[in-house]
Amino acid sequence: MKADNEMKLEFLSKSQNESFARSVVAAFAAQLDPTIEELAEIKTAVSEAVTNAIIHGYSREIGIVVIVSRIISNRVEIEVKDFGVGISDIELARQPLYTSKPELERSGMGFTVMETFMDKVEVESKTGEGTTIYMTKTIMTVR
Amino acid sequence: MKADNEMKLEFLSKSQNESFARSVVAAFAAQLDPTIEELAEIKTAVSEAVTNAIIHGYSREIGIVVIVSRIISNRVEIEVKDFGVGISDIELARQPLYTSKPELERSGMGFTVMETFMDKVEVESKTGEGTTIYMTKTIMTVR
Amino acid sequence: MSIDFEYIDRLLIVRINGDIDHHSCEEIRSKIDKEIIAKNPKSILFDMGQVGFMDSSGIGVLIGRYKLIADSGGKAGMINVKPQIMRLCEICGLQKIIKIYAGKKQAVASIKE
Amino acid sequence: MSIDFEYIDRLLIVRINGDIDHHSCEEIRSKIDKEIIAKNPKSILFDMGQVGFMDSSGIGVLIGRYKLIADSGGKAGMINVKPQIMRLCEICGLQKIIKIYAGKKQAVASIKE
Ligand SMILES: Nc1ncnc2c1ncn2[C@@H]1O[C@H](COP(=O)(O)OP(=O)(O)O)[C@@H](O)[C@H]1O
Ligand SMILES: Nc1ncnc2c1ncn2[C@@H]1O[C@H](COP(=O)(O)OP(=O)(O)O)[C@@H](O)[C@H]1O
Repeated sequence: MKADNEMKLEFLSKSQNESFARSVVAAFAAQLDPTIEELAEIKTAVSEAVTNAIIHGYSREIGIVVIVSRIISNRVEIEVKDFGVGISDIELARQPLYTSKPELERSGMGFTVMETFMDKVEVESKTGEGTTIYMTKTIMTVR
Repeated sequence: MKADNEMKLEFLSKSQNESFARSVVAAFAAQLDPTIEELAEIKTAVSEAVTNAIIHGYSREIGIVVIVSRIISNRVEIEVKDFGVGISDIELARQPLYTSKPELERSGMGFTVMETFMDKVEVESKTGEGTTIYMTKTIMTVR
Repeated sequence: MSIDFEYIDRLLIVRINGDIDHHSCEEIRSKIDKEIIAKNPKSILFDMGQVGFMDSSGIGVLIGRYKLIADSGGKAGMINVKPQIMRLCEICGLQKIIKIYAGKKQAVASIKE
Repeated sequence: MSIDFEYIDRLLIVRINGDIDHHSCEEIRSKIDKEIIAKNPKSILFDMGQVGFMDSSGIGVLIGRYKLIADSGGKAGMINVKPQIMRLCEICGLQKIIKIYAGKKQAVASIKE
């Protein structure tokens, strides 16, 4: 299905870009006229995925994070991609409270938050090649 | 010189993306802690370049507009690129009040605004291949 | 973006709410022109108090409306112009064509005289 | 992002101003921990009234501070939690650990009892 609108954002995996990335997606999704709540949910989900790319995907090195977003009628699609270490056991990674970095005080709730705030979350990953998180959310325009 | 931070944004040449594009660049430049005035100047210059890509570069067809932005110490660099018709006479195009589309009520002041609000504006263009506007602005952090 | 119209005799006051860029221009232009054609005002005053952003596309629209009004002998003015938009107007020489007034009272008095 | 500290006897009230994400976490953590080490409060109350955004990185930081305080028998609470952040806390089960109070008075009374 052809997108009504589409954008792609690439940025360095620096933590200062987390707030930048979520505000870019929010600005793009704003054309669907979401409620403040829906917009906050999208921002939070994007923040989780981007943070994961930065701290898990790339750890200490600086890589490139790519976000692709599409608007298709009243649905927003968001892909967050890194070319980092990848996830060896996706099922385990998606478990609530599971984190591979408890020493960083990670809560292990990132995937759970994404799943709760978005309608659909798919994870594609290959060890040594990187990870793509694919999320969609339909905006309920009837207020 | 290596950039302290860098981002690349690609989007469709639809007019609704004009405000999106300028807010993305403003959000990125915000890390230099510019004044409200400096930020407004950057937004306006980006809006001019993006509008030109949309209405002059691509006219009626939909193409891709690319913005690359870099932060190098307290300077922001912004490139706005299209793959549209190109500019045959750059010197003429940059003249205040010159517009090739007076029927659209264009003021012909876009380049003049970019030049006034940014420290440097360079234009690279080839007929039939597209146009790149390259702009820089140093943020005066001493308030 | 939305537009409110108000009249003081045959002076049309146009309050634009929202950004003025190429995207919003077409709607702004067509709404104001419809109003001008329907009500045939003598002069026009743009209230810019609710305009947070404007670029040179906006300059084009304002000059276009000015021309419509000036063609039949009317005047045009602007009020409540924010500093950032003031600078854009200066750069584009707009205040030579559409005078910027300090307030509504002064603007109305000067345009109607 | 900035943090203010206030004391009611040995209850430390931490007001965080700004977004809580992975980027701001390290600074938030180190500032609060320095304060805890220096002043040795018994309990801790987070005032979230100036927090416009928080993600699960923030959950990690809050739980981490809670643990520090709970280890020496203290309690933790939160006030002025915005609806959006409330939902995040629910999803993550944070209110089971750090109680959310309706206001400062109730929080102080309950934590100090
Ligand atoms: N982009 C990624 N690259 C590599 N590993 C990832 C990525 N995203 C998530 N993971 C793995 O999945 C785990 C769970 O992620 P998440 O639920 O967000 O919790 P947290 O980030 O708090 O650890 C992470 O600890 C990590 O091992
Ligand atoms: N990206 C572009 N692609 C093709 N032509 C362009 C582009 N940008 C500017 N131009 C040409 O330069 C002229 C002057 O541009 P500008 O000063 O912004 O004024 P305006 O947009 O009001 O016409 C335009 O009318 C157009 O002919």
